[in-house]
Amino acid sequence: MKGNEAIAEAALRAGANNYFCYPITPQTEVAEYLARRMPEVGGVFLQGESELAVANMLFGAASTGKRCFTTSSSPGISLMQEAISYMAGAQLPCVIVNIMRGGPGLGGILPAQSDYYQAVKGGGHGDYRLPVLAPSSIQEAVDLTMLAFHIADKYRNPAMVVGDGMIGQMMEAVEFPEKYIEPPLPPKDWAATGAKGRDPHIIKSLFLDPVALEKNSQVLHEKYEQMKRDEVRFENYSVSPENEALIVAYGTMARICQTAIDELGSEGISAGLLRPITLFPFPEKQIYDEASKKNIKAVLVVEMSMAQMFEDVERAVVGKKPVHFFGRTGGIVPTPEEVMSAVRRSLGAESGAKRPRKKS
Amino acid sequence: MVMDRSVRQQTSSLSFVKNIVTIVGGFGSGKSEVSVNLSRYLATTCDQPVSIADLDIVNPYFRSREAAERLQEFGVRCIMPEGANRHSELPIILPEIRGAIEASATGFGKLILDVGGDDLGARVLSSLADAFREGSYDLLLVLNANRPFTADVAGCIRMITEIEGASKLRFTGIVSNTHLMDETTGTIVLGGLELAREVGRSAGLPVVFLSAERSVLDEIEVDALDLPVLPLDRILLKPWERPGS
Amino acid sequence: MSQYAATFAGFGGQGVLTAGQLLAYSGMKEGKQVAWIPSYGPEMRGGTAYCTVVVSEVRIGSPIIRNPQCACVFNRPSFDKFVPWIRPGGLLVVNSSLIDVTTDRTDISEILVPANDIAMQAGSVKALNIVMLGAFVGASNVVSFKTAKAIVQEKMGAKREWLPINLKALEEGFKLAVDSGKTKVKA
Amino acid sequence: MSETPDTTFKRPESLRDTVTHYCPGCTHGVIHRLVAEALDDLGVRENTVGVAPVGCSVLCYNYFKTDFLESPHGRAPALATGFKRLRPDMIVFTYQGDGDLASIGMAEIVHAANRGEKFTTIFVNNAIYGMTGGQMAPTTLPGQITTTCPAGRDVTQCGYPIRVSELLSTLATPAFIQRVSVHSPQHIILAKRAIRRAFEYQLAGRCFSLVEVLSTCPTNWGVTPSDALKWLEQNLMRYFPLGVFKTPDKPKEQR
Repeated sequence: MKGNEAIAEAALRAGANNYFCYPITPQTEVAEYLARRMPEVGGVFLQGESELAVANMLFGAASTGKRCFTTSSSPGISLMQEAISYMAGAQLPCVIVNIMRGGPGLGGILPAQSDYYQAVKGGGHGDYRLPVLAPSSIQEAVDLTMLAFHIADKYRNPAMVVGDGMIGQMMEAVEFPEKYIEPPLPPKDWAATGAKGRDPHIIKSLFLDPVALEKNSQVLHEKYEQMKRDEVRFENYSVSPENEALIVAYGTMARICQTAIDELGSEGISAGLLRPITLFPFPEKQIYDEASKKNIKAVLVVEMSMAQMFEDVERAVVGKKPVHFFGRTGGIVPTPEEVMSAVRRSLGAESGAKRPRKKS
Repeated sequence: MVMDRSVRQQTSSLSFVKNIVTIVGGFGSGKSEVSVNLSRYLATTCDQPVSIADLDIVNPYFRSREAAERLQEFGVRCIMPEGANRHSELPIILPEIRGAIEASATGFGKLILDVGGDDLGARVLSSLADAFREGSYDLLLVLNANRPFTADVAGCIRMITEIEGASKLRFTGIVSNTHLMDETTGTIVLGGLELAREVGRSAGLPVVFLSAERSVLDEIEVDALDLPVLPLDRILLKPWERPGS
Repeated sequence: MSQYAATFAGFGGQGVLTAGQLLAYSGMKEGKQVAWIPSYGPEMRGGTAYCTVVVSEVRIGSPIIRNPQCACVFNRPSFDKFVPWIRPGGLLVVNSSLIDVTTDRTDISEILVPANDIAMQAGSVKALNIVMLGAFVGASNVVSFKTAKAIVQEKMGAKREWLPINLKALEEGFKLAVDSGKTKVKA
Repeated sequence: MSETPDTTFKRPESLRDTVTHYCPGCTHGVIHRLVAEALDDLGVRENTVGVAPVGCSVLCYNYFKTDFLESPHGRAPALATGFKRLRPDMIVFTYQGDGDLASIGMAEIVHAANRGEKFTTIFVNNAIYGMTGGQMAPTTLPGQITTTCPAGRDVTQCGYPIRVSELLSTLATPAFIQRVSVHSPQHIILAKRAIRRAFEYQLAGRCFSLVEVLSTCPTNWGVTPSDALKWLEQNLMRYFPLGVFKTPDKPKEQR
């Protein structure tokens, strides 16, 4: 299945039988797929007038207590930040998929990871975070999209899935679970369902009393702290005590690094990969532990953006080992060869090469 | 709160003020600081109950609602929204304000109205104009010569005309409150008074008192001014200016 | 061979993405790991369209392949763009109906397929992509003809009247490649 | 006075017993009441969700005894769309002012109306931004003074006020659109009828419905409450004529 279609189908099977959207490359196939699929399952499909409206339709839809989601790409996600902030403030669950393209501005439509900051640091105004899941294959796009619904409901917070254009456009084999089974969730007794036999439910993010507002922020903060304890997900590839270099990369970029690691192995350079699956919460401790291993000489962060995740890795490593960066942007996907020479450079094995940026 | 003797003597002549004192002026003239200090002064010197109401609907950010708790300590009743709405940016004009105006107009109790800046802020008065009674109120223009639109006589006259137009009320006097925040000196205060007197002559309005920060007043021979003086203490402190913060 | 990558390239509308998808489905049917990744963007409209298909017996790392083992080129611009990228020892499948040149590379094998002409004989010029797919299968053996045939039946069976044409196209392309013995055949 | 006679005028079931924050002479309170009475009349309070705007009525969820969502500025129709599409069995209404609906939220209301979303919009038009302290609104009258047009609205710079009911009634999608006023008891009765009718259409699944209510803002207009009612009649109503602009029974003729 094509990544975009797989994400659409995954959301449907996770129980989101409604979809509000606005077209933007490179994720429009989700809309096209669901425009056909939603009527088959008796769901709601609606193309809104803008991403601004779509995200707010999601706000209304989430208020019913039903699972809902939307997909977009970078410039569209920027327009959605208003509603995302409001939903975080009002503690509404929903899933937003960002098939990232190159920026800033209109940028380009090719694969990029340059919305890292926006995704993991909240994105809109106010003190909030989103759990952010980053698949590196189509199968994982399916699994993580489904998981995102669970996490969103569990914490009553919008959740985000970030893929790059490759995830959206690529086709790989996927398996859908026969039946989607997930751990039990608390009832949605906060939803707006009509004030029958109970006091009215008011779904809002306005807290005029500063004490109440701070309390709300503390409630949110505690949720994010709990996510940091319970929701960190990552994958190791080729990690061994012999590793001299640790690569940190996520999404499809991590797969390119895998190929690079395989080829470096045949040159006698031992490198391992730690791939964060959750970008927030970030696998800080795991990165620290890997980087602290005796043989590791350097950590290399590889991104399709300009040293965004690099800062989080640097923070995780707390100066234990030098942290280097290699990245390409604007839709230029680094090749395994480029990653290989970046690894060699970080290990000082490539003479005459310019050392990448290193923070003192 | 102890006032030094000379100032107390001077300010005692402020007892001329009418039951309702409406304080207006340009943005940044120091209206709110004058309003809260005047209400504190009246509460500590006169026998009547003193109330203050905030009518600043233009800029609800730094205004006398902030000072409510301190004023209540001095025995000043603050008419303001209760609960969470106190922190709202809504232009809430409480029904009690109209009631308080009518009560003070006909009888008992001093009422200070702190109105928003310029004619824009003063417009709110016209929605209450029918509650005011001729002769029952003072409408005082707080004049700071260091503000862009009130730096000369022509500018001040224009502001007087605009505010009177917007509020549907007539001025009864001028308060000379020229300051430059922490940079204020005695010379600046006296320069401002000069302008206030000129404006008063042109507009046919008396300068009813001079107000300035207490520390600055020490630089001036207040006795020689032949004018009541209201010393100001900074009651509307910004969060970082509050003691113990 | 544990991993094989083939690029299909041509004009938009020649069915290159579909040909690649059919290959991906065939690989999947044979239980292999597959990845299909298209070019997209301005090129989607009228210009060169291409996709790369990876068929692998091991977990696929980078799905972006700079140097594929094979390029199936459907038009001249694709020929110019992709022939230099083919890995030494690789395979070039040329739609000789539209491309009047041959490669001067000696480190790859080239097979010339008059795909438009064969497709027309099979019943419709639109089936040229299936001819190219058949030729690729015949020359590369990445998937079996049987699997490819089953996939064409499965995925293209919706339009009943087209199925015989597509099956014929697949077979003719396949036969041509097998007959040519995977060696350079000048038309 | 020991016996209380049966009251004919009592608080609607759909309103809470609480003190409002609205300024004296503001007609939000009247309009709230009319909406609440319509919900009571139709017996739908327990199956209704309102969407609050940003503006003076941002806190209107404090007064209605129904479920409520609080929307970002102008987006109430988008929230209502999302909600109603998922819960077509519920009654959904947005309550929006002129700045909210006709300026920052113009796109949302036009498209919701054009899609024929089956919710009701109560559009309160008082020709000024109340909450932020009296700035120019898209419906501010030519020459009307506000804090951001201190010399009066200059139509050569800001254009003419937008007549929302007329604008929306150019859309082909069937909709119920009526403009009413609440400056006199007679008009309040007519306004109530219009609001009730809008909800009836929604209940019948007929169409998007919008009632524009001309309203007052004595505080920001700078007039006394009684003068505000006169000003509404003499100025607002001249530019914004009352009337039924569209009903689902008589769709506007297609050109």
